[in-house]
Amino acid sequence: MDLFDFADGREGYYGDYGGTFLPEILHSTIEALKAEFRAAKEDPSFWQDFVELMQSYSGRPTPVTHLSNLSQILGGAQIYIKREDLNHTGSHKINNVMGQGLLVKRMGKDRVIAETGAGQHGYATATMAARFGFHSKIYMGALDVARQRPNVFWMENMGSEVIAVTDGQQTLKDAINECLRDWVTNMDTTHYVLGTACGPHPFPEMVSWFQSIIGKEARAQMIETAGGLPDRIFACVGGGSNAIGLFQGFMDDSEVQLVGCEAGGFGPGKGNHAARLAYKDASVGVAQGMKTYFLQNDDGNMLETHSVAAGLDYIGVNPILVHLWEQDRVRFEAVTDQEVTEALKISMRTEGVIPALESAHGFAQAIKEAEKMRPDERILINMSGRGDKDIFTIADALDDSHWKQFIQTKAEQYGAE
Amino acid sequence: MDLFDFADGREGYYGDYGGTFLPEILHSTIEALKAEFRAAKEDPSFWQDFVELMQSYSGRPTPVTHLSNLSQILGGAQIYIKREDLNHTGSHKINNVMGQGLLVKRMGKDRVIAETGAGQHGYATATMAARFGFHSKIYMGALDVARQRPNVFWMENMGSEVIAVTDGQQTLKDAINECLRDWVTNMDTTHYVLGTACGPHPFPEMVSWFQSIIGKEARAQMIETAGGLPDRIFACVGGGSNAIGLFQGFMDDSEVQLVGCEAGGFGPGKGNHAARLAYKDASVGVAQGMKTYFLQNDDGNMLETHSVAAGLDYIGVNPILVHLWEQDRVRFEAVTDQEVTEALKISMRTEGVIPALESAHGFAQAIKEAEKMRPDERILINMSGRGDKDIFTIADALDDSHWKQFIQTKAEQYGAE
Amino acid sequence: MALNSYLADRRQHPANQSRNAMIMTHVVCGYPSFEANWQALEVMQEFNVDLVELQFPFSEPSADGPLFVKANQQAIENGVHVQDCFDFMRKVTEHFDFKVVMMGYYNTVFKTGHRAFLEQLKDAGAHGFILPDLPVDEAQELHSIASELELSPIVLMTPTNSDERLAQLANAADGFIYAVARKGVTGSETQMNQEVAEFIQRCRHLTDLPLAIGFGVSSANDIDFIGQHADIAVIGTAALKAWEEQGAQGLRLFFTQLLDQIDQK
Amino acid sequence: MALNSYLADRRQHPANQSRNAMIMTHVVCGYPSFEANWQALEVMQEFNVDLVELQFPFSEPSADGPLFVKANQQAIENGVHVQDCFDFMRKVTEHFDFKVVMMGYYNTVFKTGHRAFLEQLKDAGAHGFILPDLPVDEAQELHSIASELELSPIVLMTPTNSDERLAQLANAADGFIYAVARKGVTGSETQMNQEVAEFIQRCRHLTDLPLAIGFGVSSANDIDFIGQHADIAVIGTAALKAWEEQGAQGLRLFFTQLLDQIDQK
Ligand SMILES: Cc1ncc(COP(=O)(O)O)c(C=O)c1O
Ligand SMILES: Cc1ncc(COP(=O)(O)O)c(C=O)c1O
Repeated sequence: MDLFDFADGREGYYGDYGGTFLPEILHSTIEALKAEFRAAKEDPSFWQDFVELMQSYSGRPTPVTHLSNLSQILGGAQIYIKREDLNHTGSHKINNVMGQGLLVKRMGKDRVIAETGAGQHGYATATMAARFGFHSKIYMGALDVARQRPNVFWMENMGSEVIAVTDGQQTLKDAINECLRDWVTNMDTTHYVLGTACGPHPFPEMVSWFQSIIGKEARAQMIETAGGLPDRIFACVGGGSNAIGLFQGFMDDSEVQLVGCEAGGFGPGKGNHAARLAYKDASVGVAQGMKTYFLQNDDGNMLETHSVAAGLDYIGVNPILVHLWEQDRVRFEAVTDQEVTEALKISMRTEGVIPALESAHGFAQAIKEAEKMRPDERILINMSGRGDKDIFTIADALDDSHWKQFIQTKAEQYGAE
Repeated sequence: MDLFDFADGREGYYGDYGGTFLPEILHSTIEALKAEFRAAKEDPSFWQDFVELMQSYSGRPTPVTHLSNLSQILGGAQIYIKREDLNHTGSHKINNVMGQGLLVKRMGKDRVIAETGAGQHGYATATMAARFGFHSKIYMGALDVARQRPNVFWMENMGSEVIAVTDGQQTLKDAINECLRDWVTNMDTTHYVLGTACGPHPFPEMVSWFQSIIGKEARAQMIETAGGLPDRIFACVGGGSNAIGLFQGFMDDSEVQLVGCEAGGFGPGKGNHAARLAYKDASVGVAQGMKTYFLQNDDGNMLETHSVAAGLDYIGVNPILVHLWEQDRVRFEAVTDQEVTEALKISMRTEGVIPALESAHGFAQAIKEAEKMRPDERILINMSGRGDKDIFTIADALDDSHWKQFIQTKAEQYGAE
Repeated sequence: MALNSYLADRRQHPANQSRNAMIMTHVVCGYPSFEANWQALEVMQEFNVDLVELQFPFSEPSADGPLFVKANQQAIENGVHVQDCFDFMRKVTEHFDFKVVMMGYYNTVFKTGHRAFLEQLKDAGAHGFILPDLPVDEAQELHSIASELELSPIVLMTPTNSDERLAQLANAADGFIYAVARKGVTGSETQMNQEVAEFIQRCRHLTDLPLAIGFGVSSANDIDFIGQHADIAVIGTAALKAWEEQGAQGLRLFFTQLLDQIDQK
Repeated sequence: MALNSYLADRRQHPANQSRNAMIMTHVVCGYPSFEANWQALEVMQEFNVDLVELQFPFSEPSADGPLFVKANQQAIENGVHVQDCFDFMRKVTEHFDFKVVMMGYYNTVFKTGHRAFLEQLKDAGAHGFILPDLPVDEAQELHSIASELELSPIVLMTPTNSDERLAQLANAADGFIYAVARKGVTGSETQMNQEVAEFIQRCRHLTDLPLAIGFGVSSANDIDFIGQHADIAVIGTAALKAWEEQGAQGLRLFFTQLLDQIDQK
């Protein structure tokens, strides 16, 4: 199945979802981007350059690791994880960003902007900009800046200007709006490096294409190291880039169940979570450049969302995934903050791996289902990132008193300076 | 040259250095370890198991990355880095630890202990113990516990007990002493996972062997991706495990200069640094199980040491490296804290890489020398780890006011709870 | 349609004898309050503005600059709903002389439903609508309902568009064309220079509809410049800024400085 | 050598008529001070101890338990140097009846130089030395100089050693054998039980030298047990603990409880 064969439908649409909803002033910019992207996609040497760059700079291919201890404890399916956490900068976000970097070079632009929520995409973009020699500005909700200072610190040190966005909810969606505002002003020199498979066409397709490297590798690795395809695949869904990246590798394997794991936060109920499809609190809308499911009220204004994982705390979702969901190709489930903390703990203790809070959503759902599966069945989870970055959040979630003491001592030390 | 062919000399000695200086009560334990290690080393399937484990769990082989921007800015040699930072847990320490884990399994023990300074080795050991299902206790100087809380946090969450050692200088060497004390009590069930190529024989040989995976990969990669062997290789030297790991790959390539980069701290002068060979403040002694150069006074009591990089802040040094230094095979240089900070900044800005403070010592020395070399010459630096872990130290070194503010806000929030 | 003929007539209105450009102003519904909106509209009426955009607040106003972003956000926090905007619009269109167009983001329309929204808009007395994030390529259905209901879909032309694209936009347009004088969001100043003139010229060649020039109009000179090249001057942020500083009095002062000199010519 | 014959004679000393084990005590040079050391030694003399280990403080006392670690560290912080230890040792050997052996870590010896160190040791009146981190395999040169100077290298035997290894250790030993009753560092308590007895038996089979039993001796029963199976009871941490609690008085009390019962038999 070629998701991006628009011959039978409208370009940029996946079923009823997708499209390009942008101010007219960006029309020519987006057209130029589409053309450049199309040319790159058709040029086999571009993909090869991309793969080589990812090998030499980011350590790809990332391995698939068998979690034999966890599988045994649960007594069900054999659990494997795809190790996107081992990428340079610690998450799958780098795949997309380096790909777009190559495209920016092709377009001859010298400045990039990006939105970031958890900070992983901003961190990756700042890294890419440093490596490619681009100017860069990262927009980040002021609340997220306050929550994710470590990432901000690294972005700044890699030479990016980080702008704390004080509009709206001061989180990811507001950073996206601010990026669009920058872009409509500076499109001549500037490429907007969107961080997930959302936004106006061609971004969902483009981000999906770069992230498909995950699924390509993973399919071959499962066959080689696990002896066969997985029965079920789990990936967390924020904007939906790591999920679609992995899922693409198995799109034609109809026997492989694809499961998107959303942020269930405190559980169902508007404002309590960021689950667009698994719960019933979202509806179709058009914002941030695309038509898809949004967590919005009856006026079409967006709701507050909540998740322990900043990277999943987003109002909208990848339109391709919505289409696949409607076609029953992808199942959607939500996982609560509480379940995520438990999944994190057991992963650390039994396997020595620390999934990012985002990725831990995939772990949590997989753990629930693995128990009920047979030991000769296989599960693959996308470990989209590492949890080091989440130390402040995880320490809070685990209510670690030593950590708090440490921070207080540090603060006193700074106060005395 | 086979460093470990003891046929012509005494087993465990490298020139005048090395040996096994341990309490008699550990004699049989060490003999058993030597025998097991010897058997493993002679069993080709053991190395193969090790390589496979490192591939599937830690993402090996790690790539070699060409720092083309930095090379161009300096206008001299082409700089390449070996990406040990991309390993699981973020440094080369995992190589040694997983290797010893396999050995522990072979020996049928179920408990491991380890010392740690910067926390990277403790973090790696906690990870290994979780993965192998061993009980684990990590000894860490109380000062280091206070300085390196993030690593402690992860160790504890992976199920290790972390003991803050309040003896002596409350740093790495004291943690080693405490490990020895644990070991003389629990040797029946317990293996001491030494973290660097120091300590009593067979540890220097054993750690070197596991770390030689770095040099093996790097040599092939340089030939393949850089078109030839490097002219000079730089590695930081704390205990000396990442350096010997990389150097071994090029031992027989006499045209390749090997450069060990020590912690110059505030500069020469006893107590100001942790440079055992590059400065003239150390002398030969016997402690912590081995004969080697130590930073000690005329009574043979150890001096205080200083480095911005906790992982280099150690009194002794790999006896194999001392031997190679005396034979003019390895050159030793020291790099000051100040130079390290500068090297770190330029690496982040021009290449988007964040070396650990330890690794940045290699970067700093390489940068100094690269400028004076020709553009057709090649340099290889061991990027032994990533700098994420050093955020508290780096933020302090860069005097980052936003970071300090963030910590103070966090502290207030905790205080209010 | 209704808007086209209104604009044709309105050019002859006494107030427009000395003004070479008609004036369109902007109000964000419910910001700072509907009462304040009403007072502002009364001032605008005093100065004989020709058109008013009533903006329906949206939570993601990505084409707006900081002042309007804040206004949108504040209005929503004040509890302003779409229905309130329609109710207010009806009162406005019943009371004032100027004509009203709805301005907002497409999701507000989409969520209400194309036909339902436009019917309510018609019912509330509006003459058209401006949806800056709805490209014409996505607008066929909406525009055809609009045409049925005699509502003008106001289309934006921008300096980055090719002539080919401008022609396509002209094709879809009705009422008037909103020509965006420069890149960027609302509220930053634009140099009314040769480049702008050339852009207006390009638009002029491709449509007979009146051209409204927006983004950054804040002085009598700007209006004069627009009058020389186009038809309607859009006054948005500058007026809101004046209101923010001194309320109705500030707004009155602003319009006096902006228009009196012209009107007294 | 000197130590061997001293121990043979000393067994006949009046104080040892009722004691079935000789007593070796331990002092860390310069902790808490040399004056305190002197007072402690006076108490030990009062109780007719047979041997005293004078420990030269080292910065890395890896075979010691917490109390001695602290003592080593504190002594170094007090500014105690190797030369001070020799000076003190000379005063002690000149003044007291018991014989003295040096205890410490190999680096202290190595750094001073094998011959230089042993010559100073001899000169200071010591009869031997205990270096717990110097395995016999590394000790040939040092031991041969010791032999030249008639100093006894005290060798440790441990329960983890094979008989083969014990034989090797016995070969290298002189003066007496320090048999470590259990795994672990100094200062933790040992159960004086059948297992220990068996271990001593194993040592006994392989050497004619007196056997000193160390690690954790703290009660009259322990001494009685040692007396039944070996020759010398080593009292280390328990005595220092007594000193820490109540100084000379505490130490006197400790020895009274430990020895009076035996002595009065
Ligand atoms: C580690 C990690 N995983 C997942 C996500 C969610 O994004 P997406 O759904 O686009 O993969 C993020 C976003 O920041 C992330 O940092
Ligand atoms: C990243 C890193 N590099 C280097 C070192 C120094 O150790 P070694 O000299 O054994 O490689 C450490 C020690 O903690 C480390 O964490």
